[in-house]
Amino acid sequence: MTTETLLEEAVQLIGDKAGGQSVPEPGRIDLTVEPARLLECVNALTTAHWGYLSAITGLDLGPQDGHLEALYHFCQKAAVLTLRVSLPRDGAVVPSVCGLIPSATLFERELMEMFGIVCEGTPDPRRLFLSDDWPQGVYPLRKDFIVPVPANRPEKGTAE
Amino acid sequence: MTGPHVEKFIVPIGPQHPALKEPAHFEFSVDGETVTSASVRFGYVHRGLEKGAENRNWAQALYLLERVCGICSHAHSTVYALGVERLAGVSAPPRAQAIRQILLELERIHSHMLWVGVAAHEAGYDTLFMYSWRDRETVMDILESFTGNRVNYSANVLGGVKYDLGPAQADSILSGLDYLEKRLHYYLNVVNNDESFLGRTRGVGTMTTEEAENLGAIGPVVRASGVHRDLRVDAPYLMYADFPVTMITATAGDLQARFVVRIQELFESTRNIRALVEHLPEGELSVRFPRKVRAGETVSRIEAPRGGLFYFIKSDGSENPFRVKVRTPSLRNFMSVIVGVVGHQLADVPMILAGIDPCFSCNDRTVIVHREGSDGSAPPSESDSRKDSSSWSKP
Amino acid sequence: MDISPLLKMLVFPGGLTLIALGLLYEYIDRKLVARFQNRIGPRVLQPLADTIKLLAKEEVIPAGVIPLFFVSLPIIAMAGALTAGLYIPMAGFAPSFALPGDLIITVFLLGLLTICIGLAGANTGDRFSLLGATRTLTQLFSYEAPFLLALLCPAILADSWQISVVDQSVTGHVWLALPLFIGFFVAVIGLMGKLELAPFDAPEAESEIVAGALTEYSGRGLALFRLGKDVELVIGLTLVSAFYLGGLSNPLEFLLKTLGLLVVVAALQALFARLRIDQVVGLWWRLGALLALVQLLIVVILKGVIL
Amino acid sequence: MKIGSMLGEIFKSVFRKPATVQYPYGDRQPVPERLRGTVRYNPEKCTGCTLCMMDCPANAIEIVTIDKPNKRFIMRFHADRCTYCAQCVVNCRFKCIEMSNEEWERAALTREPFTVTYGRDEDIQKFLERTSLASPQEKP
Repeated sequence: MTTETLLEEAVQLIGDKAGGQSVPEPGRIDLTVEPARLLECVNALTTAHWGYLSAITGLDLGPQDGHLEALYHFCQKAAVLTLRVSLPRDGAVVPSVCGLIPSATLFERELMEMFGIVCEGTPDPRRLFLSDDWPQGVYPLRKDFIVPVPANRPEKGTAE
Repeated sequence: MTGPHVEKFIVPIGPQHPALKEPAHFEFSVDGETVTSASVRFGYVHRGLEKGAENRNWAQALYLLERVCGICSHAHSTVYALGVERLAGVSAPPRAQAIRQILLELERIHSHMLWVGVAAHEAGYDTLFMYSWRDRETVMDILESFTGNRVNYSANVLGGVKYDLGPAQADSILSGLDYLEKRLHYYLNVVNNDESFLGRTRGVGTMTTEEAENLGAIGPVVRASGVHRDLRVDAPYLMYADFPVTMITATAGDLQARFVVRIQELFESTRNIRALVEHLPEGELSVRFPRKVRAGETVSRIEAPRGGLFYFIKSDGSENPFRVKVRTPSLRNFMSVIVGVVGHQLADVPMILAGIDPCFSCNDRTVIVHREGSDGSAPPSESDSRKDSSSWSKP
Repeated sequence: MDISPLLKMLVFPGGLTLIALGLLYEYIDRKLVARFQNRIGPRVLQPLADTIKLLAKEEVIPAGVIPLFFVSLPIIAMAGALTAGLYIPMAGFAPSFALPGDLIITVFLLGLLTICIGLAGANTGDRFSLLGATRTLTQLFSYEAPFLLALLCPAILADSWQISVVDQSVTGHVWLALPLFIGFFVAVIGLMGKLELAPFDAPEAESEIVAGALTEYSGRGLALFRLGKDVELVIGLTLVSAFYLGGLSNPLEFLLKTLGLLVVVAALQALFARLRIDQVVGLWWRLGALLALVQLLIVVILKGVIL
Repeated sequence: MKIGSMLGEIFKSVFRKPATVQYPYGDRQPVPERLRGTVRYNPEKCTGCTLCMMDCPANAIEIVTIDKPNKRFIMRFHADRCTYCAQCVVNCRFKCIEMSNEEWERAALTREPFTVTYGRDEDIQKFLERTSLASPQEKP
């Protein structure tokens, strides 16, 4: 089965449930999905055994834009199907896909602590990577998180 | 065990534990010697590489991401370079691509031989451990003479590679591979035939084809369970279309099958390297790469030694990456451990853990470690919620 | 006052000599395994240096233990091992003390060390120690009986339960290891189990339970347990070679035979992957005990037929 | 189905030279030709484009302009920060940066010996004078 037919198959499965559709590069299709319909889409993919959830990418489009995105990448052979869920920066909530894909729990834990996107109903909401004394409500991979410079960090050399 | 309120006997493994060469924290609830549930906590070696990449320019980020993992460093640097080159509309010359592929396969030999040793050590088979690491030095020496370093080869630049493969390097590669192949046949014979070792590997950590599919595991782990999933074959990159490898699979899905799959993959690797060395395309080593990369996003995937490596790179047209998402194969495979150990003997846990060739430094790439507790503003932490441990338990 | 028993206990063959030999044999064992693995291995004085270092270090007594047990168990273990040395033909000389049935006493005293290690692990609240203690004691119950049975075969042939008598009776005859090869095999493997050497090192499997029962031990306690193990190594090798390798009648013979046995033991350590504790128990009760019984039966029948 | 399948190998090993290398003693392996050691800088050819500085992932290179019209530059190289990736060597279009394969065993108790200043002697002299004048006014 070629990559194109695989992608067509995926679009047939969930195209009607998704909003927009775009092809960012050969072998990939991006589908925009409402948070409320995410589970429906994922369910359709898992029941049809289309690919596996390769990663969940969190994306902060910046404070001006005011949106976060959660990208669910499904891979099958060379085809990559991405479900793009756009979320407001404040009160970003997506339903957890762990009920359908149990192994997503590590990705969701990462998404929650790094971007402050709440995965509703995830079985294990503990932190995965951040230390226990990391302050609540600070999400390091958001664009407005400025990396604190340690006092002893070498300055970039400057030409005079 | 009399009632439902039996107190759980939890064996913590890590963050410091002799079985783990890198820090991570596992909690295994045991009933006698049998594991009843497991949970995991990472983050002890966070370096904030994803955030760090956003604060560096495209070329600097290459070297940062090369340091995600010490063993598959070339895989990380190649997958990033391929993604960024695709975004920028630049393509590395064929000779550079072939050299990248040679290095990737050499690195696979390095990684898998290291794994054979580590897994043998977990099984208390130190002789196999010592021998396989001794022979691994051969491939380390090849890599050293090729790129100047044993690890973190720094062979890639955006738009090509730094080091050419001359006749001296070709000779050292070919003679080194002859020796390695001989040794690998010997190790394959040992892991297939040694009765005491088979006692520790056969039927341990078995993952059926269906489970492997459902858990979305990748790499040699899933190929040992009979799932055909190898990006070198499924989605050929670099020169894999012209110099293909055969996918190695096994059906048993246990630790022994993983040994066999990994070692047999190395025969494919040596064959592939020989073919590339003998038919190395002529031409330039690198092309000029722009400072700014045009806006866009790309998914870059290659087959690292431990499984499919996934990068999502987004550019906003500036000198720095907008977002680099790193999803390492170990993270994808960890669920197979957490689910897979339940019902096994505690003595097998290190073996099952080692079976996926976990790389904790790969997992822990994402976060800046800094403590803001000094002004007392830190919240009362989550140590309480950590007490309810098991998210996965068989009734 | 006759001080010779005191000398015997403190200097030769007990006490210092036994400890020195123990350290030497530990070195040879480690060196051999290292060479089998194509490594360099430790230097001669390494075990001694380790011991001195440990003795000089502070002994940390963790919270939640019974301090009296914590401190006294290593001493009891060491004392047991050293006492056992008085009944064996050390260095090929006649045992310092001999009494009827001292074979049973020696085996019991050697078992005391293992029991002390198990108790020491159970005394601390640490999980690794508890698991290690469970494994230590489980393993003790599995190898102890076959090992004793294997040592009984020569004893029955010699018609005595006294080590020195058995030793003398086998001297000059064909090595018992040849006719009684099953018993010899069980005795050597049993000795390795007793010493918790690889592949029977599940009780202290470092990749699973850190250092097993002794995880919480440091300083003097750990040094004493280690010394006890070394002494046990010497005694075990002496016993097996005295019984199965044609007796020990002079120091040269003693060295050659015990070292030869040590080479075999070291090779076996290098050859196998660690057995899981359930495999150990299964192996001993299904195979070891059976083999030992078969050997015993053969010996009894042969003896009945011949005499 | 074998027990002790490595028997031959382990006895062969006894008569082999141990694989252990007792670095830094004993027979040392030859240093590979391509080893990336300390950065070397040739001030004669430098045009002061600072491309090496811009792409250095570790901020290990400082190019200090002494006299721009006459193309006088010095390089301050911080060996303690360097990751030895050779990106500067690739970036330099005038081939004035190279990496030594001899000077690579560096250890010291302080950071000072790791900062190396390359350039013409008189330029370095000027630079030192300037920094020693400037240092009292530097922020505490």
